[in-house]
Amino acid sequence: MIEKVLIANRGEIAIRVIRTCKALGIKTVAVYSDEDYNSLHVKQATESYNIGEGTPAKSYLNQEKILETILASGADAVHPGYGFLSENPDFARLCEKNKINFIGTTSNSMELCGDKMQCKAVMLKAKVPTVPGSPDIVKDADEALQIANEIKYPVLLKSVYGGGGRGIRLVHNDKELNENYDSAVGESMAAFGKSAMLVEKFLEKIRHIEYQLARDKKGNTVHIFERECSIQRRNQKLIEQTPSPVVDQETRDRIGEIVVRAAKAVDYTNLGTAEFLRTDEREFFFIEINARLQVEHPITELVSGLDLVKLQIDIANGEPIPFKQKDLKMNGYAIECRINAEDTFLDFAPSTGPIPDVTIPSGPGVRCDTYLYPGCTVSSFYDSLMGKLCTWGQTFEECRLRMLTALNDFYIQGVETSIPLYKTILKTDEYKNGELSTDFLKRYGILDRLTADIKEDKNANKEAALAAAVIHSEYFKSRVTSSVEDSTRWKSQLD
Amino acid sequence: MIEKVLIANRGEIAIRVIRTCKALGIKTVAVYSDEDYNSLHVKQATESYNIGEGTPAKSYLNQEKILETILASGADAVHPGYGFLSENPDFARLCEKNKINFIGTTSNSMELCGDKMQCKAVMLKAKVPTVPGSPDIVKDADEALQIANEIKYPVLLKSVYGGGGRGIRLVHNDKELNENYDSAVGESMAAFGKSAMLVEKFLEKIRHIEYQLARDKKGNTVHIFERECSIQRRNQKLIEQTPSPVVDQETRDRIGEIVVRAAKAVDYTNLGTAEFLRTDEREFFFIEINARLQVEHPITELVSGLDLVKLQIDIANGEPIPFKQKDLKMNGYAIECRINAEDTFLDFAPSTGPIPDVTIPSGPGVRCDTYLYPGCTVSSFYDSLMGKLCTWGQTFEECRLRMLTALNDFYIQGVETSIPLYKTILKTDEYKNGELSTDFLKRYGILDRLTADIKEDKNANKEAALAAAVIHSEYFKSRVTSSVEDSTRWKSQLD
Amino acid sequence: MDCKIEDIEGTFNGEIVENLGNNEYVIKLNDREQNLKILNMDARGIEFVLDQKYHKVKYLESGTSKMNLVVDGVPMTLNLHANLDEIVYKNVGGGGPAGTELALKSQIPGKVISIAFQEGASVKKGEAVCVLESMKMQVTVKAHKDGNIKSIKIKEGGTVAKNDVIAEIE
Amino acid sequence: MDCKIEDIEGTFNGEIVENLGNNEYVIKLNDREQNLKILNMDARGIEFVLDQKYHKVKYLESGTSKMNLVVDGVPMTLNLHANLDEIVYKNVGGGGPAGTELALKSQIPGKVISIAFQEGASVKKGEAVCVLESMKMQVTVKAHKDGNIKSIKIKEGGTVAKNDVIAEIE
Repeated sequence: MIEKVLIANRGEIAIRVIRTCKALGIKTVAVYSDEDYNSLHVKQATESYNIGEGTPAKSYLNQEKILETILASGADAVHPGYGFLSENPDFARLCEKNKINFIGTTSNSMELCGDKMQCKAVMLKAKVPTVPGSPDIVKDADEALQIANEIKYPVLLKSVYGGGGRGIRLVHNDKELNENYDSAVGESMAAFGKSAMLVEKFLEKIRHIEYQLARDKKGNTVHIFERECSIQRRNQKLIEQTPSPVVDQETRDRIGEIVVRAAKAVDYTNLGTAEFLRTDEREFFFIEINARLQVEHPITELVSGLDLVKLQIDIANGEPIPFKQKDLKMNGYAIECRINAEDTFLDFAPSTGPIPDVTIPSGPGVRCDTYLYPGCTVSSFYDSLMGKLCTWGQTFEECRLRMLTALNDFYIQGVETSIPLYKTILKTDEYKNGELSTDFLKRYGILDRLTADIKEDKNANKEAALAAAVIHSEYFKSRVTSSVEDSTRWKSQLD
Repeated sequence: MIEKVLIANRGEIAIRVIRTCKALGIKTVAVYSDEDYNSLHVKQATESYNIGEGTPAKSYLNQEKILETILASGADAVHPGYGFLSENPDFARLCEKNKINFIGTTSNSMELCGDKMQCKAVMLKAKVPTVPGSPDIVKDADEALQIANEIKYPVLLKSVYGGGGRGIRLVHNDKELNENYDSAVGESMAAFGKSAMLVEKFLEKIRHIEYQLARDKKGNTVHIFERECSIQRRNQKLIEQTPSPVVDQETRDRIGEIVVRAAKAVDYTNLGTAEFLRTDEREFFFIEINARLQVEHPITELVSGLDLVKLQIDIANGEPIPFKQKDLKMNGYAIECRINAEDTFLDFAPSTGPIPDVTIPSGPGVRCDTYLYPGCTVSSFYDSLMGKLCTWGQTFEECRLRMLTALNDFYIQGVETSIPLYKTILKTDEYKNGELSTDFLKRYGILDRLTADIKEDKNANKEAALAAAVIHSEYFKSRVTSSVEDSTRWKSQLD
Repeated sequence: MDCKIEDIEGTFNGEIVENLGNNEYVIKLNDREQNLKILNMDARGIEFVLDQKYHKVKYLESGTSKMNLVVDGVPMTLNLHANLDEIVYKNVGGGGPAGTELALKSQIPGKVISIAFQEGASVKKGEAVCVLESMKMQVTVKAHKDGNIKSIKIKEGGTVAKNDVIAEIE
Repeated sequence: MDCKIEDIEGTFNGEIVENLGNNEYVIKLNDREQNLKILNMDARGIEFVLDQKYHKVKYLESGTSKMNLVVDGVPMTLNLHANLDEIVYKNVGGGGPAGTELALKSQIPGKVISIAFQEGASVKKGEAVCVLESMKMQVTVKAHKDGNIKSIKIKEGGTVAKNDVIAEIE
């Protein structure tokens, strides 16, 4: 039985894991970089160890240092959170070797999930539908042409080693394919020193829908419903919700069975997420299994009533999942907004620095997981996720309205945030009607609407701004005339 | 349809009502006394009006002033919260006369609920079981004796006008009754100038169990399960939970039907609470209907998924209750701890003053309704309830453990609070096993256990305290020697 | 530094052994050396990690002989002595002023509702001296010892702050 | 006080008409008199009720000609002028420095990954001048106008703060 968990992570997810451990009476060990000594997870854990410099490679990604800390603290288990080492099979293997209970899947299944080509092959064998395309790399343009005609244009020509748009081409017919094949190969050779081409169906107007899955060490497998995560920027999720507006019970059960099959196919253990693309033609294509706890797990907790971190710990302890698929009932609706420190108008560029003041929303149906507190700092060493604001409602509309109210109540001083963007999105008819797609922001011109909303906010506040300015200037004047000392202090405070 | 609500209250309940109104797009009007100008409800409402001095009689109880503010602000409805004017039939009548939608029951049914004698008579007629005793005042000792023998000793002799223990006697047999009858009458005459005696069965080891009820203007009536509120001090509830450990589904349905009958008997409208005493012999006796939203309504929200303030507004708008009894399902367990500003060891004496710092707990399954923020003040003009900490869990144990964690996370600087007491209570086997009664604190020697727990806490923290003292003294010394100016500032900050 | 901690038996000794720089110290507590890292500190409080464990301590009042702290939410009183010649041991919970003290103090702030005695009257320990009102509740202040009321420091209808002297009993 | 508010057309005028005491004022905003009650105020911000509506305003920066405020969570900039002889009207969203300005500034803090030009090179508006890294993301800083790079103020591997000058383009 797990008695002491080292959390190999930081930020809101470290705090999230500590909370459940505390409630279960399990001791916790926090690790922190030099950049994080004043972070909330350091303060909430039973014990806290400094593990090195701010750069992730020298602390949160330093496997040897973390192993050393696990052994020094006497922790018998490690929770990797998400990001950092959470999906690194080498680290999972290191834990296995040292008889440390890694709260997640096995290193072998993690490796398989991480190798997209091999995983796709396994899924095809298990009759899990994947994005149509070549089952393996194609040897030349002719084979690519043949497959393209089988799966129908438009298709993507993709180098296995590609990334950042290089070695990838969108083609609509035989002529374009022939014209582009060699240049894609050449680009991949130039950029990565090697090339191996795939052909894949190009999907338009797609939704990102994923399933929470759980599998215990005895092989009992369940899915805990879907989450729709279509609202994204640069392939990063911004807003998630459950249930998905396009998943009815029949679909939920049908895709759910596929999810269970997929989990078995890779011999998955513990909690994971099966990600799908869903086309406008209602087809679901498996893309990958995320072999870890997901950022957006709280919305599944809100509609299922489960504590997913507790479930992770139970499974890691070798216990069977304490319920059957048929026992799970979806209750109400949940939305999550990822509160990022970023400037929407600077192409979502990160915004960092000290946070002198913050007001965290609360109230019926509101849950906020965050590392923010007045006086904390948003560090430029780590990702921009400051917190996750989740609301629950008996109806979708109640849930949406609670989110809007909570977003209005959320005040963060010191950095730009994605909060204004979310307010605009949640007020659109498209969002209300569930017309979601991964290109939602561009498709519906959301940034222009945000610009208009901000202007409207400013207009609404102009008298208050003016009044504040008048009072400020009067106060300043009175200080200057009343006392030299006072005015000096006042001025120094203003600097 | 209600478009603008004046909340004739303060503190956490005003904030609670504002939250639901905001989510529904209803404008809110806050009222505040001179003592409350810096309170959170003033800041969160659409508009805020000062209504007079700190003394409740000159502000929150000032019906004319509140009516005037309703009219000045253009509010079309008033929410009375709990306490203050919430159960004052004169105020409800004043609103009715002025065509203001009073969010609560009618003045007539409120009057009936408030008159215990009349209400008991109505309930007897409706076959609602009440505490055994004389149906009306008894004319002399002989009649009292006859009734006492019918309902069996021990019985209470009670003056209708009694209060504060005066005019009330516990008697165990005919002899004691005869000896005490005249002195009880005399005491009532002396204290209240009049006397009218009742006989009532004296109940030992009782639980306080109440039912949330709702009735719309068309007469549709439901109950929304029970709440057990047995843990009390001086007849004031401290900890509530739902479901009650002694209410199974059969009992829930059976008493629920009685509750529906009771609501109809007094022609109740909107939300209310039927309170019962439950004996060790599993009998339930109706005692009264609280004609308002109850302090502890959030735990019912947590297990029912309903927003009870929204339901109040819907009913006030003349809409039918949007569900049937059979649609209501209890989901999980909820506990509420009332966070009071009081000193447990000074006989629960109030503790007031500025709150320089506060940390409000959060996390999965945690809800905290409070008016606290760093820099606020707990005023001696109003009651000691600073906030309500509620947790939800899929099992009772999960709920209890989450509450313990949240209580540990709740930090309030500046006043004494009931938090340490609750930590002790929640850790007892008696609480875990659901062995509750209204004399829980005395019956299980809770204050002695609290004393022991505090000593243990101090022991656990002695090294940290010593370290803090050493650092403080060293820091102070270094300041003194390093710079006169610095040390002066340091000292002045310490003052 | 030597001290006693109220409600805890025994004497405690602590000193800084070494300043490691970067806000880290080696500190000796009752002969055991531990590492201490200060995260934050100002006149009102300190946050530090002592042997890998985080603590948040508020300094409420401090003098040369006494220090009131809140350690991780637990109020604690330290009695500081260069030479401990007196055992300070007090029970948890109210307690009130010691029997030899002259002044009867109010442990809560409130409004004075009634005063039961006049100056010069004799009073027994535990008798109600006055009634205060705070938060809609009435609280009785009882005499802390037998004696004669030398002076009454409050007036009906007036207000008292916490620790204000209500009367002197000798 | 006369002022312009960025992104809002029109000129605004405000003055205190009367101090009613008890932190209450009559204030005239564009010829309309309103009641204002200050709840809290310090150098960093103010909380007040203006015609029954609560507002929380933070003062971020203020000078004789410009004031940056956050009004109920909305960042706003006021341009103060005794005589408004210039229309200040700017679109929301980035915008960056005006075309006539010499200095190209960084709008985020970060580490300098690469610099695309050397001093003396000619550059076109919109061309990438350097790449910064912050929060695991790379951000390109683009030239704000056509011109020649007079000087480069950053070094590869170094860090820049928000509003630091990256290069001067003339």
